[in-house]
Amino acid sequence: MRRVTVVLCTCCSTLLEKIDFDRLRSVFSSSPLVRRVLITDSLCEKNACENLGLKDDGRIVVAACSSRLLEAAFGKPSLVEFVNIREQCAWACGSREEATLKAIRLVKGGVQKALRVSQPPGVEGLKITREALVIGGGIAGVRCALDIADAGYRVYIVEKEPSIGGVMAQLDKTFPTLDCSICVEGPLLSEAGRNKNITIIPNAEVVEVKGRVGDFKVRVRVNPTYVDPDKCNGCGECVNVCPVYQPNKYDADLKPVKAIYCPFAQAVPLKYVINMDHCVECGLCMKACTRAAINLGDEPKNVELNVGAIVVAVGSDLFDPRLKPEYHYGEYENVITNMEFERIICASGPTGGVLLRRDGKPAKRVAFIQCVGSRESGPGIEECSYYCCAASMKEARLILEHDREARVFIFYNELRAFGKGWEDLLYRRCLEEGVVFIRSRPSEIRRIGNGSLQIVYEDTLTGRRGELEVDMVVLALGFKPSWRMVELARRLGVTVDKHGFIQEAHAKMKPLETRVRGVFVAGTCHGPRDIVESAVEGSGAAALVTSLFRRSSLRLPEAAEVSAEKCTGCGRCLSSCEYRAIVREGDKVRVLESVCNGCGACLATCPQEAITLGNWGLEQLAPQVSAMLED
Amino acid sequence: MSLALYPGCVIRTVHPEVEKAVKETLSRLGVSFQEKTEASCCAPSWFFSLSREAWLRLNERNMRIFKSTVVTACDDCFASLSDAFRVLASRNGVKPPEVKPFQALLLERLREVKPRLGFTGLRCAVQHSCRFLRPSGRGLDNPEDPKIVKSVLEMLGFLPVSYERELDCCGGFLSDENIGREMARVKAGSAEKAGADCIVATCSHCMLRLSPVSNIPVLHLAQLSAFSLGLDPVQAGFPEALLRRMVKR
Amino acid sequence: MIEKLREKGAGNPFKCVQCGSCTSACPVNLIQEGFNPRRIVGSLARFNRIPDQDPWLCSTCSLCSERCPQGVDPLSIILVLRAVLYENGGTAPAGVLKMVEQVKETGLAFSPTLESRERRRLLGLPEAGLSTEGLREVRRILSEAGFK
Amino acid sequence: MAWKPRVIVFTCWCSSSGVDQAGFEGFTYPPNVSTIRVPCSAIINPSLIVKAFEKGADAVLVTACRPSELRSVAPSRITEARVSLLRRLLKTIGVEEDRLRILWISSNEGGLFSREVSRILGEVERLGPLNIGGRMVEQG
Repeated sequence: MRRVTVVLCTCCSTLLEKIDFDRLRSVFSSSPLVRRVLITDSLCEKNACENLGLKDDGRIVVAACSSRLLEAAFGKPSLVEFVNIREQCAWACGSREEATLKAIRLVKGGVQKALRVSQPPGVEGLKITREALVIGGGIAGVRCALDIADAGYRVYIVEKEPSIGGVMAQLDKTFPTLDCSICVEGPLLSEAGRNKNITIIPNAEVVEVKGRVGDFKVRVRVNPTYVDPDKCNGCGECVNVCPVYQPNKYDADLKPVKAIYCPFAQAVPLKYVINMDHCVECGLCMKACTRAAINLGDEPKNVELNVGAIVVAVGSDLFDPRLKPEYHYGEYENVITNMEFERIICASGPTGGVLLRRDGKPAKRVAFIQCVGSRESGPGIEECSYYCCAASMKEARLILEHDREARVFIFYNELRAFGKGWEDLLYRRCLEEGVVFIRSRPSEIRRIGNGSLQIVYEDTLTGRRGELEVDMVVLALGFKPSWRMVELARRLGVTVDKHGFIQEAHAKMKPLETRVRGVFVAGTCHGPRDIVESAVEGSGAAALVTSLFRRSSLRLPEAAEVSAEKCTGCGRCLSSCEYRAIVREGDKVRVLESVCNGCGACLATCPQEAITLGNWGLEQLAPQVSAMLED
Repeated sequence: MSLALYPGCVIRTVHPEVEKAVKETLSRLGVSFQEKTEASCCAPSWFFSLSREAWLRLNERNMRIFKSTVVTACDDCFASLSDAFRVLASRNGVKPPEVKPFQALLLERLREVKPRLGFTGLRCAVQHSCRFLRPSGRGLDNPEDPKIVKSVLEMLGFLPVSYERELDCCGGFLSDENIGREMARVKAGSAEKAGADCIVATCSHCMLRLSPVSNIPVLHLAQLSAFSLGLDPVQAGFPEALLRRMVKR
Repeated sequence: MIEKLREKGAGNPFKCVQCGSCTSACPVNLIQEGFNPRRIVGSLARFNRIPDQDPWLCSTCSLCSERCPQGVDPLSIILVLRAVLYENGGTAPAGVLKMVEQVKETGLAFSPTLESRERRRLLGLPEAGLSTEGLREVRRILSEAGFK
Repeated sequence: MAWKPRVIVFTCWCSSSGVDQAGFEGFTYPPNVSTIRVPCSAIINPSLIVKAFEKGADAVLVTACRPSELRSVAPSRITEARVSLLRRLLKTIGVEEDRLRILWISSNEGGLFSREVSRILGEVERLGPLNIGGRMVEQG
């Protein structure tokens, strides 16, 4: 016959005059259900549990103050039932008699509940696979992987492009100090390539994620590159013989490369890949390859990874300027995006760093248009995209560095130079070098005669309308996550916000965690950021991962469980779960432990009562209620 | 199912030859229609903004008269009717009758019928009417690069010509005369500079505004479609100057 | 003040960030600097005051509403301003009032003239114009809507 | 001694700190109100509330935190829907609507809780004891 130990706390004897503890002791020590009754005066002391000898008592009812203080003291093993006889009883009742009667009633209820408490809440001692997966090889992902590897844990970087580096590798210079972007990121990339704890998986994407924090099973599909990375030593013989040219996404489709190519000189891994959409399979490269590394019949491979934590650092796409027809991007050739501008002004770019128009003539008068796709209620996003004002000012200074006589105009709406060094190194310097800032959002770009462009705008500071003739217009694009991000979020089980950025668990308290425990986020994939902020978040996520790995074992809070026999797969519980932690599996349903928040909303919706959650089922609560109502 | 025809009051009184051309074009393309003479003015927003209530009530009467799909020859009527019907439909939950501009119907029929038409070589500058293109929510044509009228002209055997001021406003509904005339003069001049033989409009107010200031004739799309479908040019209202140019081509 | 305009279907002036897109798109502003849709929306949103510009100068081509990134729809604000000014005793341009008179008289904004009737007859077109019963109905609607 | 209504209060994690705060600030409320703390208001099974009435409770209160306060998701909305549905059902077997109530108590609204409890107890006293125990058993 199960019995319960009742522990009463007088809260340093302050409750003695409010509650008749002797009467309590006599009522409960005579009850057959109670093993023994202990009265103590300070349960919240450091090791109250030990010196009361409660270690092996199993079921205990603790009648004392609000359980948050005691929970910490008792370490919350599940077989303890807390009853509040201080704030809700002693202090809330008028007379000692009333308080005593109420205390008896509450403890009776506690006893009934304690008798029926079963297995401990949550699962103790879960094993943790101390390996991490970083999705995305941009500055955030690489920074995060390096920090985790330095802490001594294995890291996989899954990157969808042939090389890691992300957007930062495409930039010419970075703001505010105008130091060369690839010179800053290159060493990081090669270090990541050399680090024995880091495994880079290029040309790959995450297809499926299962399991819980500490034990994720991730299926990764590696797209065929038709060149065996182990054999290829990057000699480049194949490129010389390849007859086919194709646009190179790295160079924003401006500088063609052969069908077999390496994205950029500092690529890591420095291996060649074949783009099968353009390859005519003539086989010349195979003959030229001294190490027989090329196999045109390559097939996509699936790689299974078992990791303990996942960091999403996939970055974000930029706004498609075609959604703003009035700027005629794609129709007028000298209207380009800021990414294309970075490639043109870059020494390794299509024009070797000389700012030329598409027709080869030098661009002497250049205009920047800000907030294209940001801060608007139209097709873009409603937020400010954080980086473009600084980027445009940096690019303006680059133009003037290359060509002193050039004239640069920046059409801004609210110029934002809030970062470290932005005001003096960018804005002041631009003003001194003669960049013209016009507060206006041009309504249209017109093409006149010889291919140069005319910007129709109203200078809102003077209220005068103007038409400015320029050689080239650069559109400062905001961020706009594409459908790929929403698809990845769905596979990971995390949610996205209204723009498509990944939703963090709490904007202020948990900025780098997501709804799913063990899945962290860093970089522009969860909001507009610049390079510095992305790197900071990369290190932040790495810190969270390493602190997770340092724990000896893992305790998950109570998660609901579905008993397979009772579940008929009706799916009523699916809609009741606000955290979307229940998923269909075959004709049954399954609860994702790492997502479930233990709120219990699904319990009541299940017609078969197939779902249980720790000790909050009907058979535990009903007797407690009826005990409290007996007279 | 026959369409309701509503040519619009300007066309009925100031440009009757356009009404004739519309009717000829529709019948030659096998479109059965009934003219609804009972329908009143479409109360366009530019002067009925004085009282929104009157605009809605007048068009409520028109909605009862039309009942089925309506085709209009003037884009101003098209915009006013379709906006009013949408507001009325949402108010009393009834499905609004569809309002089709003449050029959209013409494009559909030409694509179905595919008549074999001679190539006249007449260079036409299209006056895109703002009511048809904007707000882009109407989803009929791309406001920055309109194609419907141009493709109709090509099918009819004419040569659409693009010109610099193509998307500018014709100055249509302005109450201050000289601003309106100035805008129209700039537009017509730009069309003429691009070597167009005539200006093709699909809205009666554009025609009212452009004809007095333009050296080249201003015609409605229906007049051209009627002519290429075989109607005698004089009946379609072609001025002699244009006839001489066409003979020269 | 703004609520009254909003009820009559005007756009929300408070969403305006004063970026100047509408004014630079406005064809009338090209010719006359005085007419500035940005200032019209601005004076409403920031000073809650009816702008001192004449809303009848607008050619209602709705380029401003098309180009506005914040979806403020300045055209609807200008149209409602016209109605508000007319109701509070302001004058509407003569041409507009003439149109309204003709609609009251013949049910059509451009009433048939002798010359146009003749040309219609030549082209074999039926008589233009409403039946008397239709006309009476139109007049009733107009007077109920406040057009005396 | 005079009949006193017996009330069961289910409090969720956040609102229970509100209830504690009432005691902490010395607001007293009648003693025959017993509270049961649950992780979240959505865990309360409607059949548990029916059982409480069956076992002799004269009124049942559910305190939950306001939907906007809770993080991005709000199980409180589910509780609100369940309780309002249950109130209509219970009316059909003679349990007046006022006997089952939801109170939006955030963690610092102790005073609100005690005022509400006293007001509701006054109303329940006016309604008199609820003896549906027998009737419920008959209907099975």
